[in-house]
Amino acid sequence: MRRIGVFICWCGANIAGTVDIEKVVEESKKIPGVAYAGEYRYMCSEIGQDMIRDTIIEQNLDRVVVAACSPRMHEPTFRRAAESAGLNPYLVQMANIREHCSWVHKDEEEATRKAVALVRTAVAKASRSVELFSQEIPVERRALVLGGGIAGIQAALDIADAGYEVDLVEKSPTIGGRMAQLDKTFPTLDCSACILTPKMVDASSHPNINLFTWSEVEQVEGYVGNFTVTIRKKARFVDEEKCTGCGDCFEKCPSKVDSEFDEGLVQRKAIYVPFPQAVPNVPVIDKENCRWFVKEKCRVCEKVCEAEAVDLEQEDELLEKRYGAVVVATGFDVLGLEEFGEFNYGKHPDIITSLEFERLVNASGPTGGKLLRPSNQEPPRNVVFVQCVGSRDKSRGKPYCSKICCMYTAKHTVLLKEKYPQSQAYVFYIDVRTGGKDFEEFHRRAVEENDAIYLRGQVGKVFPEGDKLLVEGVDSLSGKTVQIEADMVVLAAAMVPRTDAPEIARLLTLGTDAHSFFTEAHPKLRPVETHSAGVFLAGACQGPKDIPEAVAQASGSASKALGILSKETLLSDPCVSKVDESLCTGCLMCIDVCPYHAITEKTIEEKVHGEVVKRVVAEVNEAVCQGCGACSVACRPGAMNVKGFSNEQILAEVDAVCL
Amino acid sequence: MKNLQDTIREIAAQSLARGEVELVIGWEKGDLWWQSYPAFIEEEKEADRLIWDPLCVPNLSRYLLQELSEMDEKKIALFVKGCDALAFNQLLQDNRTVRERVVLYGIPCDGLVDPSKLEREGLDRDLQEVERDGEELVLKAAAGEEKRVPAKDYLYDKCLTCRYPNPVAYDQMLGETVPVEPEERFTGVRKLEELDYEDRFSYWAEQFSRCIRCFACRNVCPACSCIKCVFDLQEPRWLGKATEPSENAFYHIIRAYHVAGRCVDCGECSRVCPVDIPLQELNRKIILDINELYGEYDAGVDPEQEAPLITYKTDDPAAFTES
Amino acid sequence: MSVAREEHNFEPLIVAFCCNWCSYAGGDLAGTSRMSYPPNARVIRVPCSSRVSPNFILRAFQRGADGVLVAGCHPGDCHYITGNYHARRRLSILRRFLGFMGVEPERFEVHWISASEGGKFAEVMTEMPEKIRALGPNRKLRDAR
Amino acid sequence: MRYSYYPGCTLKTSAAVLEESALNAAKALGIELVEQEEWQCCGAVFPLATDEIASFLSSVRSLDAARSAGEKLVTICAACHHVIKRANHVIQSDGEVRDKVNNYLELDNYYSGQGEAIHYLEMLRDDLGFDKLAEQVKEPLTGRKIAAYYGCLLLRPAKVMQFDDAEDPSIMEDYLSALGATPVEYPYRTECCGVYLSVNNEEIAAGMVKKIINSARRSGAEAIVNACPLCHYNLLELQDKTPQGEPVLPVYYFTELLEEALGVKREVEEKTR
Amino acid sequence: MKVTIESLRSDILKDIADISGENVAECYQCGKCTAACPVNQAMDILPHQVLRLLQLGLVDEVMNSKTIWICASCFTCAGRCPRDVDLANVMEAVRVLLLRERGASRIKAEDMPEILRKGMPEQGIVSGFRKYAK
Repeated sequence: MRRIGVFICWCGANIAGTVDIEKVVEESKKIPGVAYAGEYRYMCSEIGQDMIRDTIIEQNLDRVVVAACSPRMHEPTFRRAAESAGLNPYLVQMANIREHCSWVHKDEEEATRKAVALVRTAVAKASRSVELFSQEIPVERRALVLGGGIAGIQAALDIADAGYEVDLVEKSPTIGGRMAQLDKTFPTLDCSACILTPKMVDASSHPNINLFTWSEVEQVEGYVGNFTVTIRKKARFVDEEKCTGCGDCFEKCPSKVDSEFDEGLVQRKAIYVPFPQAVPNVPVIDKENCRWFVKEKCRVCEKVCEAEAVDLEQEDELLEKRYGAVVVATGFDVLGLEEFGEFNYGKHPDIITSLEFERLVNASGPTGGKLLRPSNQEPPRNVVFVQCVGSRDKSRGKPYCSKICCMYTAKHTVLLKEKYPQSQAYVFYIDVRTGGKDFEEFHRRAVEENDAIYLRGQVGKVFPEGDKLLVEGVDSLSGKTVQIEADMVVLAAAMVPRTDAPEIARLLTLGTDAHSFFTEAHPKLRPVETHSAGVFLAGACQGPKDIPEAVAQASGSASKALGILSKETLLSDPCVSKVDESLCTGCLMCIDVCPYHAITEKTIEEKVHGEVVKRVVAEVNEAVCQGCGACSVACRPGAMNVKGFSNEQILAEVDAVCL
Repeated sequence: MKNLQDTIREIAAQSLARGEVELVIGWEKGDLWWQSYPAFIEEEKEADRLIWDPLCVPNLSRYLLQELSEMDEKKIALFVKGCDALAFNQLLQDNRTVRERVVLYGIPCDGLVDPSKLEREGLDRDLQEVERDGEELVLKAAAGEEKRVPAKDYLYDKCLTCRYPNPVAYDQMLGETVPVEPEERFTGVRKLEELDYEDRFSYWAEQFSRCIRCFACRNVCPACSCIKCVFDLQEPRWLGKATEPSENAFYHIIRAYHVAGRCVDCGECSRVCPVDIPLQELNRKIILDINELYGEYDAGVDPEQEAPLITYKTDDPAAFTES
Repeated sequence: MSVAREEHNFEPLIVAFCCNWCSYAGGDLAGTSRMSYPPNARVIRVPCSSRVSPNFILRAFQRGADGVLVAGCHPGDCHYITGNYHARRRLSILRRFLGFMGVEPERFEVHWISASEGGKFAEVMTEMPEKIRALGPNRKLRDAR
Repeated sequence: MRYSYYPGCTLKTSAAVLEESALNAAKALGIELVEQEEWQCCGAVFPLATDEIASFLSSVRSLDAARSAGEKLVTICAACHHVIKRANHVIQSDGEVRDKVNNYLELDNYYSGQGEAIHYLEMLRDDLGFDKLAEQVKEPLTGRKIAAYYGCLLLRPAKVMQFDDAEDPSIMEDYLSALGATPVEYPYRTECCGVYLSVNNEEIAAGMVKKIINSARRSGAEAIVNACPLCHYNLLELQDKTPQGEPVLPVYYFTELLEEALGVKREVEEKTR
Repeated sequence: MKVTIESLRSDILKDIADISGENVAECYQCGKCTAACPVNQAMDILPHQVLRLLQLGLVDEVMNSKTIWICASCFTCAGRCPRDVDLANVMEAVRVLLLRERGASRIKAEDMPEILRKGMPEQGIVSGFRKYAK
């Protein structure tokens, strides 16, 4: 007979508020094999864990069931507690009586009944549990960082500084990302370029960092410690070794298109360097817009290049690289405003997004930092800023708060005042959110010292009236509707993930939320990890963030990646498949369904009726197997089983759950 | 017909004499008029035991399972009808036989006689031999009397729907290929699908209630080739031993599911069932659905083709919203 | 039988196999979001929908389940890359086959529920018992002993 | 092209010119609009209170009749279109209402929203095509600067009406372009004219109308077109008048210009407009 | 003004929620409805204030306002609300409750001759009666 201990957690009132703990204890004691049942207010606390450890020893328990929160939350905690009592951690099972019970059911009697059933099921599983042991797997001690914005740069530098090689892959022609587009940073008003550019240079000159700009990840295989990644290095059509960065090519190039870097406020050439401080400072030819590639006429760039660096015959290169860990830092985009016709964005040049404003005030921007109205190149006098355009809008936009708009808008009012002391800023806001160091002080400075007028309310309509823009809004604090004749209207459009985020998620098997932001492994306690072991998140690809947060998360990701790279081997999760060779018929269908190529065939010899015969059976590489169990269902004779989710355990659970 | 039987004997004798194989598996006459047994011939002189007539129904491929492992590295000659050849290919796909160690002699088959159909009309009285002559059967009685009846009326149902009467795998084909004119094979399935859920359940409950768990269906099936059947395991105990209705249903559902995408539709399960459960309909239902959802697939035709339930397409349809 | 089994006050028992990465997490999210749904379903956590053997499903019916649910990641989003593609084929065939056996298809459902779809999880947990309540208790495939 | 046609009360009385011009133009375009045999007043306003089901009944009857005839249901009056389209949406999305309405109406076949309600303009845009329309224009309105007035009922709520981008529509401008006219865009083209406020709050409605009319005039419009009898009344009656008592900006139904451009204009007595 | 638990949970608030199908708690007072409203200048309380008063259970102030009779059901507010609150439905619910319970029709039969004299189209007369009378 087993000696199973059942530990039931109140989780304060979270469980005890809906589930009759006493009753669950009482019922648990009646389950065959249960030698002990007890409860405590917070099982995951130190006292709770000690209680588990001590009870295992005192009661001589051989299996443990903890009825508490989701195993996705605290299974590791309780496994450790059991281990400290000398019990194999895989002899612990959890019953999820919080997320799947007390939090979703209102009726105490029903919830209690279900809690008892869940405990009974966990006991059944525990009684079929066996000791499991991890294996050692070797680690490829190099890292991949996806995305060359400030988060990616920081992560790459941290990993490289620790002595490990990093490949930094960036989709666009240069690293730098969104931060390179910004003018000043809140709340200190540091010049963005002044603090970013040195980091870009560091990244490009670091002996441990290999830069792959104008490159994309095409395929990812493998698992933590052993990823194999295919990188497409797109043809740049300019030889990076030969190019001197003289700029003659883009001087002479006849094709013009909207500049991505300048948010379409000005045009660039088909052969271009996005901005003067780009790293690498080597131009790239944009095939879609180059006359040679579109019409097979031109080749002017080739002719003017004295270094003979232009190579129109260059082709994409596919590189296969191996890594132990991956940091994803793919950044954000700005929500398209097609749904918000009342603002007339796109219909009048003086109605712009905040990112465009950023370019307009930037010394390296299209007006050399002079901040002029795009319509007539005159300084603006009245500038209206509208917050929450598409943020906090579940109807036409995104339900979440984009987090940084309140602060950058305050910054914009200050910058406006600095440029034109006679000007006036008006900010329509719903709430001003200034949670951050020196944020509230900065916002007050905008209001008190820079005369920004904050109007609590939204804008109903923006439309051109003569050479002005008429803004109709409301100030709910005074209870009045407000009309402002503006020279410029700046819309704080919501922050959204990059459009290719779902594709990246697919490649790396990451989870995403409903808006395609990547999901962290735990919202509080594992904020940089993902559910894909060895893949970590940094920056706004995971959710709206400001620069210091993105950088902090990048360093967090780097340290998590280093945690893997610093080891020669990793311990594998023992919950993987295994073959019972005596049952294996050798049909090898398991090989066909295995997504990780973890199964191979081998020939064994065995005695049948006194004669030695050879036959083929399947063999699992436990380091490669991830434990999905697809093979176990393809296996008719039941030879393939999944440790920790074995046929015996699941059948026992089914039987118990139906009792 | 006699010609083919002579050829069979001749070939068997020759290959043993030349040492090409050490064992020939064919059919021999059983104790009763309708019986034919598998014959295992190791000596040239015994080749004359072999027969070929419309009663040679046993599927010989399955005997390879035991013979191959016992005669390590030795070669075996095997006579295969159309359905036997499909079975052979399925065993090959399941790694349960070795192509190089088997010499296949293909026998085009124009259908086998269902003794019960003769019995039903009293045609079995004093019957000793049955021969096929064109579209007719020649029934020979002990007294030397001969009676001729239209062959089609007395063939197994499964033979009437046979789509591969000519072996798809052979080293040498014996005899002329026969025309392929199968009747629609899913008629039975479709008829059952006309019933509502309650009637379907009652139908099958009644059928399964007769099951005595003799495992004949499993033992004859070329797709049921596991060394140890999952239902014979003690731990985990997937299925009880009692012939309880739910356990019977469980057994037959899972057996059908285990051969899903692998069943060659030879119909042997239905034939050998001592209580006449129409087991082939179960397998055919699955074949029909696989064809409909994931593309036409005939198990046993091409052992290189991936079986439908171990592969997928990213845009596969699902049947989760149907009611 | 912990759920009321009497005909007049029938509360269906549903066995739900949920993949650890998406659907189980979606269930967790329904919990953390304090959504509310009836307690008819009991979840058995499996690594992937491809781990769910037809044997488990039949066993559940045999032991008295009135309905069985399998929930996994959306096709294309499988944590194990391709598991749910296999599950989609296997379980589609099984679902039709159970129908052929006379088991109403409503009693065996498969849903794709991502970790972010707490709402969908709660919805499925609410709707499935309703459908099965209308069908009444399951006696088919059930071990009568 | 053949459609079931729902006229509505006003088109049979004070807005007869809207119906006559629309039918006349349709004929010229080879479009058959078959007036439904039994139609009842749509109720003029969509019942926003969720418990007022009776008001759906006439809409559902017409939708069901069109469905049975296998035809789309075309309306010309913006208000009727609004009510019928929204009623259909409620039937499609709310099972409880659907059952109640069906129980009450006892139709031959259960109606679950299979009918399709479209506005005359949608018929021209989506079924005929404005490019095809342009080909049939005999007397293009070249050089005429016309402002389109959308009002509320065709556009909003956008998720239900799905007529055009509710904040930045273009169907009427595209229509005017097809007729050869120069459409004039102005900020207030989607703003409300005051609707029934003119019944007993005329002053407020007048303020709204003046904003619209003056905005259109400032943008250079010589005339304004609309698709709704009540908008038409408000725009015409509540705008400023010249010293001679003439409206400062002429107001037309959109179909009047269509007749003209197709070269089938009839002589109309001024007072029926 | 006095906010009490009774007024926050009054039956009339429930009626408004039922008839309108809207949950006023979803409003976070951004004022978009007011900014969008074409008749806001004629209102005594602004559209967003209607929702605020209802959130605080101050139904009488809404019921006694001019605003609810000035709302033209143009749906501009509903289309732009970031919280998907359909204020036009809420306004209607308040009107309907008043018209049903107090029979306080805003248009009377004796007004008809004047309305007809103006040449008001049938659509206007019907909608006026539907909105202002029961």
